[in-house]
Amino acid sequence: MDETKKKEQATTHKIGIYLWIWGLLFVLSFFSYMVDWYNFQGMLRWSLILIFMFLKAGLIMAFFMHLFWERYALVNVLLWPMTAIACFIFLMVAEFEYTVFTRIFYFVTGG
Amino acid sequence: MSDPKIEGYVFKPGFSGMAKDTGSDQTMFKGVHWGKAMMWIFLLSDTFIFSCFLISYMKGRGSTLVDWPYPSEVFGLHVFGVDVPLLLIAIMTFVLITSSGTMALAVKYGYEKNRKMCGWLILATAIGGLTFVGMQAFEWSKLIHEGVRPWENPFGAPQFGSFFFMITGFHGTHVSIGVIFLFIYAYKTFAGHYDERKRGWFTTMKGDYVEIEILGLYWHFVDLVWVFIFAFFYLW
Amino acid sequence: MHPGIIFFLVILGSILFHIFTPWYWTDVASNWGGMDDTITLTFWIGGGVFIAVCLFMVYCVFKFSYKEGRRAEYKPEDKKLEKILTWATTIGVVALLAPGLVIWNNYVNVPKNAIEVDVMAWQWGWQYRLPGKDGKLGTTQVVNINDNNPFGINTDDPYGKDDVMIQSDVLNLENNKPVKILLRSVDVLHNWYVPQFRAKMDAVPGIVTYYWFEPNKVGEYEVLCVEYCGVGHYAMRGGVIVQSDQDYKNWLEQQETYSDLIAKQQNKEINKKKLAKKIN
Amino acid sequence: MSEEYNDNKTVHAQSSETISGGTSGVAPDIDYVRPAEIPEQDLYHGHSFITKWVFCQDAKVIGVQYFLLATFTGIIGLILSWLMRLQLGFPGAAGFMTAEHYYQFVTMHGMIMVVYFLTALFLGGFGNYLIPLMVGARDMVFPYLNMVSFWMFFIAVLVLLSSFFVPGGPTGAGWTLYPPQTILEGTPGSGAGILLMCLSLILFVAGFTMGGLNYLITVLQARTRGMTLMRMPLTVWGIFTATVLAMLAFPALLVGALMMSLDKVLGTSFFMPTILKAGEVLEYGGGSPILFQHLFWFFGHPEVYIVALPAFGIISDLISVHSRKNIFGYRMMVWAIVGIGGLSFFVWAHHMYVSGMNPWFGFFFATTTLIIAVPTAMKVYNWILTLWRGNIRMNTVMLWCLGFIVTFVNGGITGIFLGNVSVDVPLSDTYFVIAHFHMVMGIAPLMVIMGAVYHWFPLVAGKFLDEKLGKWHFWLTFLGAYSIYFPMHYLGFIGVPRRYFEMYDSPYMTSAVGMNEFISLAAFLVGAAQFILIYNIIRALKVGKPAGHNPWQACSLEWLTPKVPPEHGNWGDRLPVVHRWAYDYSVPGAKEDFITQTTAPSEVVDTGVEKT
Repeated sequence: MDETKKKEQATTHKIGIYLWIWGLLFVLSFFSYMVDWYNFQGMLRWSLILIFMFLKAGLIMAFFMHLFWERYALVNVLLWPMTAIACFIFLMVAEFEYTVFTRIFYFVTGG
Repeated sequence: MSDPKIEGYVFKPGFSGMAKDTGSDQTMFKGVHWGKAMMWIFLLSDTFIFSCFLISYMKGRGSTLVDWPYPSEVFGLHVFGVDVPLLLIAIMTFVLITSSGTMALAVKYGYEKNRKMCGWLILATAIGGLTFVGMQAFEWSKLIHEGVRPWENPFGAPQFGSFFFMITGFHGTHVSIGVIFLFIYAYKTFAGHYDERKRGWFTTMKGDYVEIEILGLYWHFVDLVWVFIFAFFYLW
Repeated sequence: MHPGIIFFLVILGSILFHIFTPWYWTDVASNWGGMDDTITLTFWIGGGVFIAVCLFMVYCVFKFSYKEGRRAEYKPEDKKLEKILTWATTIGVVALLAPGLVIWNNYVNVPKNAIEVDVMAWQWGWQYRLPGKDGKLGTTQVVNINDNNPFGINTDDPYGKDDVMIQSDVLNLENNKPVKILLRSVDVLHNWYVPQFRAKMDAVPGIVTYYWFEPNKVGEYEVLCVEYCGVGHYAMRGGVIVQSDQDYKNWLEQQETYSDLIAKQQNKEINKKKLAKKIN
Repeated sequence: MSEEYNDNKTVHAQSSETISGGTSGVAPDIDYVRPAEIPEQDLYHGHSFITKWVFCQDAKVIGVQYFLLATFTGIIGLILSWLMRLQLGFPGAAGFMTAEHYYQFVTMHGMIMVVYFLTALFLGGFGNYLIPLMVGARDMVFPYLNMVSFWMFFIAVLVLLSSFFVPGGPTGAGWTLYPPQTILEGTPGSGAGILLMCLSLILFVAGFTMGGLNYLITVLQARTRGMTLMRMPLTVWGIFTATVLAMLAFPALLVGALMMSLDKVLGTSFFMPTILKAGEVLEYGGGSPILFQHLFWFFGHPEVYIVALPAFGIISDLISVHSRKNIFGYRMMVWAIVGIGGLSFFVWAHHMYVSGMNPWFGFFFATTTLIIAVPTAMKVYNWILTLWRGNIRMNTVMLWCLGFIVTFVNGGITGIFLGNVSVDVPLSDTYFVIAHFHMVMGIAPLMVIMGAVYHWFPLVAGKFLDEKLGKWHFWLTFLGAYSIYFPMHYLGFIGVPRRYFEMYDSPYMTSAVGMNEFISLAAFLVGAAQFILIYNIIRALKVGKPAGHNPWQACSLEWLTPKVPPEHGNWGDRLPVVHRWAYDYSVPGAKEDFITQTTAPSEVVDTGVEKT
């Protein structure tokens, strides 16, 4: 791996990019905190929370964890399994809605 | 990092590069150190652990008919006579992101073989992590003082306490382990193990600054998980 | 003996066993005959594949047994054959899946005229509740359950007052009338299953689950618990009596309702007080 | 531990001059293989008995350790199954057998066989031994971690077995551990038993993660020169994909086990709704038992394939070697393994059709489940098409392969019954299910394990196992096991529920008495027959016929080590260089009926070999 090292040494990223991302993360965190501060509710709150969350997660993964510069072989291996998680989330949303429906219907409201 | 140079192998970009890398002999992740590949796969597995925790939390919170406590009040602080929602959490987030940034720079200086800079940055990261753990301990003790327990809480659904302590506890354990390793690696960096290519403990591999990047991946992952916990536990 | 012969006999034995088996399903006594038909269809397609694959294997074993000096065929791939086999399998699978999904669609959509039956399970027994004149069951809560309110009916729910309570593990049903079984459990998982009706579903504490069927044979049936529920699981039985229209009505009239029970309790209380007064 | 490493093996290929399969002189262009990307691995060589055989860092020794420990727990599982069958066939014959004991045995039998026997044996045992050899590595990439992995497994087994000796005994909740009954009175071992079970599982997962990272990185990053993914033997593909599944599925089990322990110890209500027990309302409320089932089966279904995929891979290699023919449709086989593995994360709730989950899930899961049937069927076709026009050696290994095909197809077909949602309704929770999964993930993988033992024993020990004893072993096992599980399906049809301690007197169950007796007798016989193998192994170690190099005339790398059995470091001075896939059998025009993976193209130019 010696020759690899030499190469990488030459192409480490400029410090500016790290500082930029760092700054952006603070700004985004501040924004998501503001969502709570201004007490947004409903869909607006949800979408804002999720947007800021994914932006932050994406920035950390892409630049701090260097995924942006990694080869696609690695990136794809890491990201495709998330479809299983997505499926799990999607189905569990349907599941808790069903659970809460039966609970309300048979234990509280009836009729 | 960017494409390494490999004798007899021409890199292709994008998806065709992916097909070529996958179809080639010896390695699939070209130029990726064994330890780094291992850390990535481990983090993938760990992602599934945290996903299962958060999915359970979503299912649990969604299923209960008892009102869920209002997080921005529960986690609020009373400072200088004003109620500030989520103040502590905001500071914790700030601390963790700061430490993530110093870690990223440590990795950069590590690859540039800047021993001093790298070591100090790792130390700064470790201290950031320690602060985070300390603040979490403060938050736990505050909640316990207010009567929140894993099995009950005065604000509403008992699952609130259960999931809160379990998930933040699991995350806090990750941070603590990370802090321990950060201190060890800070020592190793200052002692010059990576410059001298000294063998590590329990391994036959020679010391290399790539180990800083591997630790960095773990640390950024811990930060990443916090992003999700912050969104789903404190803001939802 | 050549091993191929034994393998052949195993296949033959399986077929013969299937044809002559005395162990086979009980006669269906509900509308779910379609499930049996799907099983039969699966037997034809799946069994056919099983026999074909195994016989082909036996043939190969006979035909291509090791001979010194003979060379096997060298053919890494046969795209065309693989394509044909993939499509044939896909068609077979679709043929099995389609009727399965149609029946499942029936299974989860309960007919409007179905009578609701509340089946309450505990370790280890059953009891049942039928709607009263209003045709509706009252809501329940586990915390309400006590000696005076064995089903935990919410006392402020008007629909609950006339509910018919059957504190026995035997349930009577009217023939040719769809029933919607509403399952609930007060402690652990259970499952209310009558093999002749084919249908089943777990009773889960904390929620209410359901399924429906229409009994179509008068008679007595045994209810089994088929979801493991602790040491008494194997002994957790119940019964169903499917009756004709008139018998069912007669039986129903003799059953106690929740308001009867409350009245009885109140009488008891009053009598007790009277008694206490007398003694004093 | 002394810090002495062997550095002199650091042969770094500096130039493009390649080393081709042992030939000397200047290699022609068609033999060109890229130089090594990474320097050679340093290995720690043990010196004392402890570092060589106990805390050993050699993957081969670790593999054998895994194999032996898994077999030991497997024998415990076997004895438990005997006790269960004794009760079912001849109720009351064992005087001490109460319902509590019966359910504890059922639970421990299931958990041991699935996790501590099959998973550990296939991935820990065969994985450790074969992966480095088959991909041409000197060892696993992280030998120390690999060693810790085994010892974690060891502790997990100790914790599991210790639950037999705590008050209340081991958990009797069924291997699925469904709450709420798992942690409530009324279920045997609901105190210490279940906690030890959860702890043991968590330890197993932790240990397995260490091993699994090793297997994955070794396959991905430590293959030898010329070894592309599409030249790997299917055994490696099977174990590799199974390990991927394990890495992604075990987290769900870990989370479930942790949450259940908290429910038990701290009184949280993750899985516990309001519960009325003996007239008292317990201090639980609002939890969801079905959540645990989802977590469990999100792990549990991939777990089925964690056991099945290595079996698929190994059987492909065994059939190919012993029919002297390449595996038919290698690419299809690889894609089928990968496809089955990927799909297995989208089908979990087909175990829960009648669990009371959202009824609309039935449509989704029935469809995804039956989609899996297509790649699985393709694999079966390819196995029998490999036999077609082969030159089949009817030895013990081949017999196990044929036994596998029969039992696997049988179990696979009954899987289609259970995967199809409305067919599952009458059959679920009956003996049909038991018969199905024992056939498909009990007997079929066992056939593969046995075949693999007879196949690779000459490599591990350098000696052949006895063929005659092997054939007895096979026929007793195969015919016995088939006559246990084939008739058992019909018990399910008449509606006999599973997990019944006693059948009592229901009319359709009394008719099953005779069959139960028969099944029990067959079970005793099959269990006893396994001791033939143990005798055979001990005998072979003492007086077995020496095997020598490559006794089966196989192509794959594990047979091409300079020494048999291979020593630590596997390859002597030079790593092998691979030029072809592992299946060049019976190539027209070739001198022998096999061309090893290391044979350079220039040596076989006149033959009809295809480029792979």
